[in-house]
Amino acid sequence: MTETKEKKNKGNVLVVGGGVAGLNAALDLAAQGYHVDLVEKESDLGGTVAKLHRLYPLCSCCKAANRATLCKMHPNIRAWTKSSVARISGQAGAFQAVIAGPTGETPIEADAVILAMGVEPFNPQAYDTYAYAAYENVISSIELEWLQKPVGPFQGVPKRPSDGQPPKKVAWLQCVGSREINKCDAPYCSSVCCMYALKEAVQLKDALPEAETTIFFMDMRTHGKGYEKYFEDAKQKGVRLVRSRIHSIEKAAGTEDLVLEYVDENGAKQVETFDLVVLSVGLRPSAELEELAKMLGVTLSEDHYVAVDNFKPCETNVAGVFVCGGATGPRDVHQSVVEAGAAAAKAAAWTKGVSGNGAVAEFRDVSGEAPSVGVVLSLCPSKLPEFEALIDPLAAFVKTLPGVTFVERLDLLDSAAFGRLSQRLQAAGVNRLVYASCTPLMHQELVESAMKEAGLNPSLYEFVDLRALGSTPVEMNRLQDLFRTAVLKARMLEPLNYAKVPVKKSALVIGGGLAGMQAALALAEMDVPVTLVEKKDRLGGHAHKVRSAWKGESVQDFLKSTIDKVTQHPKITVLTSAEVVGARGFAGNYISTVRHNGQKKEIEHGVVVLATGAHSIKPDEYAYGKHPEIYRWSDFTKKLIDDPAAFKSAQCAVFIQCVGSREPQRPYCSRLCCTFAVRSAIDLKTLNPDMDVYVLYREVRTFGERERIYKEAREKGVFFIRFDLDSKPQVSIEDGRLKVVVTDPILGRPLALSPDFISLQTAIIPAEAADLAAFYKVSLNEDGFFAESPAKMRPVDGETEGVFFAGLALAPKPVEESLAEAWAVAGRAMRLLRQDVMLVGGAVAEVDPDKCAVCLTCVRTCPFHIPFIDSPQGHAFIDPGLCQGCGMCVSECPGKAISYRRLSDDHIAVMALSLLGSDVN
Amino acid sequence: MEDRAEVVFLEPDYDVTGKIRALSGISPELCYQCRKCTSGCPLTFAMDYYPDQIVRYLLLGLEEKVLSSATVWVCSACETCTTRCPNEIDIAGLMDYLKQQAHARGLVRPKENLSYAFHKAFLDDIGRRGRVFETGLLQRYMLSSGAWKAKLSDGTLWEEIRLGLALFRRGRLPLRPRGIRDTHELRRLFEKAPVSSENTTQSSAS
Amino acid sequence: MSTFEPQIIGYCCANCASSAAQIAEKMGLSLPENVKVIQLPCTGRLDSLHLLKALEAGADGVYVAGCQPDSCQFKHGVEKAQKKVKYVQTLLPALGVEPDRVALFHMMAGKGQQFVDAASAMVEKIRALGPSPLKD
Amino acid sequence: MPTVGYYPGCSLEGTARDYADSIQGVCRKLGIELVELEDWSCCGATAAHSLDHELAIALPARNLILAQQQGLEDLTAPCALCFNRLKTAEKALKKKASEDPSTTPEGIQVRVWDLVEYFSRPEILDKIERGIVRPLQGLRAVCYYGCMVNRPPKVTDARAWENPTDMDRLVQTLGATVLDWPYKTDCCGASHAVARPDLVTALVGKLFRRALDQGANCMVVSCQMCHANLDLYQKRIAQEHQLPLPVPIFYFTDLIGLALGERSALNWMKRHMVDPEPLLASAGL
Repeated sequence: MTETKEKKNKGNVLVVGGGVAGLNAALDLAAQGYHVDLVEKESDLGGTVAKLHRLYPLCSCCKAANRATLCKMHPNIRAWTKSSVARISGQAGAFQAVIAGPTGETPIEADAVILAMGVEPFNPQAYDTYAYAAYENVISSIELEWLQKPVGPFQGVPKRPSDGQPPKKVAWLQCVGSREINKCDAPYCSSVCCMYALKEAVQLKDALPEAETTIFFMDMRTHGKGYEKYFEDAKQKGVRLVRSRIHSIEKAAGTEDLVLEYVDENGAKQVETFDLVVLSVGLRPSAELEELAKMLGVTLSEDHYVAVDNFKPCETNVAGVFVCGGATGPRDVHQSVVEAGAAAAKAAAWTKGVSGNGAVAEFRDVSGEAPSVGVVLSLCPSKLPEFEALIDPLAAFVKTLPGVTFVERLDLLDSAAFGRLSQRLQAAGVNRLVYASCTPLMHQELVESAMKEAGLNPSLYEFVDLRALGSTPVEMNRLQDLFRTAVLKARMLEPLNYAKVPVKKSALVIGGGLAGMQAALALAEMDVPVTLVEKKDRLGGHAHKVRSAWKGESVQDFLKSTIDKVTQHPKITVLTSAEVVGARGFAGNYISTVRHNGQKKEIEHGVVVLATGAHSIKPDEYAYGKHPEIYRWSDFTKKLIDDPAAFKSAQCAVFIQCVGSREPQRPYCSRLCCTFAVRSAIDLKTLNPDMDVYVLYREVRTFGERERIYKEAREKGVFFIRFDLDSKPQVSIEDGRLKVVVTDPILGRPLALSPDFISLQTAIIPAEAADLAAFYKVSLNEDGFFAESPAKMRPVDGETEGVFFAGLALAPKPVEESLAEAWAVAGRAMRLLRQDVMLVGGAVAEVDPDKCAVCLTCVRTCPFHIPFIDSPQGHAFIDPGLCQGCGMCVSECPGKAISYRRLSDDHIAVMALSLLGSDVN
Repeated sequence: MEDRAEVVFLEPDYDVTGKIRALSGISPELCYQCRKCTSGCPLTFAMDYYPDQIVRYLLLGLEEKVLSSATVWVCSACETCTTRCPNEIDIAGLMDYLKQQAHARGLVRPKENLSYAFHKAFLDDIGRRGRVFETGLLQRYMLSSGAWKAKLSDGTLWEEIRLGLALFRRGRLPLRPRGIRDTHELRRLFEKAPVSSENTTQSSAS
Repeated sequence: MSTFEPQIIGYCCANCASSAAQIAEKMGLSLPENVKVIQLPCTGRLDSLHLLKALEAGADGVYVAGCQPDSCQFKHGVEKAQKKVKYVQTLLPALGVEPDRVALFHMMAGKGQQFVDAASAMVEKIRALGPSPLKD
Repeated sequence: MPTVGYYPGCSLEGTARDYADSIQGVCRKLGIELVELEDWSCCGATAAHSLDHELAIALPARNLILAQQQGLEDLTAPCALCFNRLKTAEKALKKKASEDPSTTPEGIQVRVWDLVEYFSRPEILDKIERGIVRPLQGLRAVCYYGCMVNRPPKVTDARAWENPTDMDRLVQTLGATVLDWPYKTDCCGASHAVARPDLVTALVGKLFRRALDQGANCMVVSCQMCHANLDLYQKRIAQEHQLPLPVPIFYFTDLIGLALGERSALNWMKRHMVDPEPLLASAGL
């Protein structure tokens, strides 16, 4: 439980753009006590994400809308909608801007500026062969999202525009407005379209199981965490994929159906009729960006996004001006949120404010009052309309329940709803709340803050879980049981105690690679003492094997300067050859045990950063180990780092991609290998233009602006040959010479290559981290990478508060993304570390000293070793700051001396009775 | 066509793409095999190699493989591929380049390739008097290609003669050619392109 | 067949089982109407008493939906619950109640189908057993 | 009376005499003076660009330079292929001039016009509209533009190369019903007509099928190669593709002449292989 309310501003930050990046940056800054002016040109916050049906893998409505609501409610955020920055001048620490909005122009001052203007969808009318404007049944992917939205025109079951019938055969055309210099001047990849097309196809099949879905694509770029698996699942679900770029859409004579002609992978010409064609439109920088960048003097890239140095993610060339999300290039939501955190952290580091939070508001004492229960129904828009029909009779029933004084429906699409709720609760004099929704956990924070705003102890609420219920009238009985029970339970609730616990304002960073070092530096720059623990005897980790970032910047130079900074920083204590062997505590109060130089010592810290990195596999294919000139990419790089001219005289080089990645046993994409191979190929060709360089790939995944280097490589004569999993290249050694045979799918014939050396782009696998995951109560995903908090777009947060991740330990990624994560971690951590005290307690176990027989059962039971015997008092004691509230000791205690007032045995017994239909009033 | 299962040892010759660029200004190496050219080509039904395959062979420096392909002569220069290529590769221009190369290197013969015979007769006709005289051109094409023999045997010759008569009756087959006055200039143009003029002489001799 | 519709209480953990419920909701799946859920912070909170109280209150069956044994956020919460379920199963015959009326399922956070399938399996089992002998 | 340079091209002296007649007739009627480029030579056509890269530019370039010398500002080229080659040469000369200003110091100022584009100039379109005496009711036409005046746009400067509309607008102005169809710029086989008629009939068959499906009773073209490919072999195509042909193929200038009441218009059209009379009669024209 954290509490942040700040009376005095630490600094003013202007955030331009109220999409998912802007919202997150604003919330991160506001939580640290900065004042934020958030400027959004649309009438509501949310940006592109709010227009989407779902985000991988879940419903999006609760994600953007939640944050928009929080922004509007937050006392530190001024949200300017329908507004834009008309003028801006000044410099870091003293920007003067004029915000133009519906009520005229307002001058504001800002210490720092964050550009988060996001992206706009490409207008497909530029492709006249796709007849977007001319044919009704050719729609853009953004339009399909709207058709698929449960709150959209057709309750989530798309219908085709021409006749209102559900589509039976739908085609997606990829790269509309991307990867093309002819029609649309977009030599870059938009990064998100492959994934959203898959998602849309899967969703369409969910809504219309009979519908056939086909995606026409060039390279399927599912390089994000978990995306490759989604891709495989989509295929299993019957989404058809055809590797062919469609040249034109033709209308079938006499109908509104659409004809596509293409050559299939076997070289056969196909003519197919579809009844709906979706153009997967690419991304364009926001129209506002160019103008604002000009006013600020911010340099843009060739693609008209903000130009960013790969080693300084989220920074612009202008001091005090930061950037995140779509303004830096095509980004998915995940990366946008990471960058939002990083930009917020950098802005915060720039405008260092005074640490500490103010007084925590007191809650109204309701002990003398008779229970007065408010019931709020909050229906996820994805609920079926049939369910909707049950609501009015249900509300009527709820009104008749004893103690209920207030029943209200909350419109989740109205982002001001929670703000009004607290006023309504206060006005109604409610002292207990029942909140019903299909997102009870996601809304918990909002509900609790609304209650606090209304002066109510947040523990005085009970929820009704509307998930996985039916929608037929039969459901009414169960609904009545659920609501009667929840109201009954709410009436029984007593306010719980919250204690204020001081926060330990220091951090432990585990892993001394680039991500860990950068996180340590970022925290240290915000005056947080950091202990950096590295298993090996030197800092740097994986980065020692990386030669350059994708634009060619030297990683080794950067690594060296980073190591120097870390080792010289007065706030950072570096422990090499050291290992964390145990930990206890909770957010704000951790005690970890580190083994260093054969000795164990305890380190107290408020947060922990897990940046344990990754390795690449040793393959058992492609004749690896049988010839000195067959390298793993890391060994190849190492050799080049040591001797840049090492391969200069080679006549022929072969790069083999996806070695161990995207295979059944390791079903993820290692994300950085395509860029690595393309970058290396360019560098080899530059070194020796006569060298024949081949890249054997499965999909070229040079996402975003990296597509430019793919183009550059082709221009330089690098030859790309695609292969499938069932037709891998054959590597053999003949008379000491390497030989590679691969079938070119375009020519349909095998080609034999005689390389001087081969670089195998082997899969990235996470460092063993099961122990650390257990120490800090976070989990690993099935591939062994850390699993980020699943609930609410928190890409660098663990499931447990106070634990953060950065770098390869989360998933394979390039340097610049690791660095952005490190900064995001610092920003997220500062939310906690800026506070002097934290509210702890609430739903915790409490010992009744009179009943305690000192049997030690609780001491043995507790998974976190929290209870101990307070010798002078002679009974068990459970620290409310440490108790995680699992309730295990409560059930185990033979003397029933431990109680759990959030959910007591009496509560459970009464709930069971009530749920089974008994009237227990 | 040769056996495509045969393992070809690639010896890419980057000079080939360099030469293409020098002679035609076209950069095929930008191709990323989206196959839009082939999908949109109206004449693939009559091709032995698809346009994207032609590009691919050129990239590999295997120009020899496609110089004698049917595809380059089947291409009607409708420019659909060139217009739509996302990498702005002038694919139709590559077809021209290949035709020009086949012609320059003497790899095609009028008797074996009717399209070539026609183009050649046409160019000869321009060289003769600066303008094309269609009536004469058609006759010369028939003779130089030997197309009349085939047409005689399948009976289409009579059809064509009937068509010619019909056009004549409609005043569309004049009997006398017109030429330009400045034949000196014309000769200069044809001489500037030595390969072509040499060929022209040869063919008039044959 | 009789028209007997068993009444079932499910004690579900707020972590894995709740995440599974979230996925089930997104998949448009629904629990059988006669299953009602009481959410626990962790199945470690479960007491033998809670199982018995539910049967006493008129449930024909009671089940627990916890985490996978190795993925409990509280390490061994679900093991504790498992012990309690087993213990109650040993008590039930003495009361004339079939032990199968009490069960435990391990949930995976991402498996929405599994969440619903467990409930359905319980309904089928209890339907076969008939009404609880503790009723009336 | 506006004057405009005129580059007829070889075919218009021969097999496309009908097109030449109709252009001259219409221009006379509209008071446009066609100034034929003196001593023009062949543009080289497909043959030149197939066999000789240099000649393919040099031949049309000669004509542009002549036009420049003869003081012609605008040069119309009715043949789509001539137009395309002249534009190609224009682009090549411009490129050369920018790279090496000493080669053509004055540069090429002549503007090459495709005939449809020229007739679509507002002042001429306006003149046509005001001169209509016989609106072409009863004609249901698809306009077929072919490849060469549109592609590649970098050469032709076409604005709407995939879906051009100038001819549609013109024919509509004349009172005919213009049907939309997707094959406006699909290939007819062009110069394959002589050597590879098999290719032409395959391509043209597809065009006819779609035009008929769309409900057209005639097709309108602006290129004599398209006209030849569509008009000359209809019997064979009808057989090969099982299509209910013949369908009259008009030059757009035929229709302008007809609508303006030009008496000689029927004579031009008599030179087509497919006689348009029955259609015109049934439409009361």
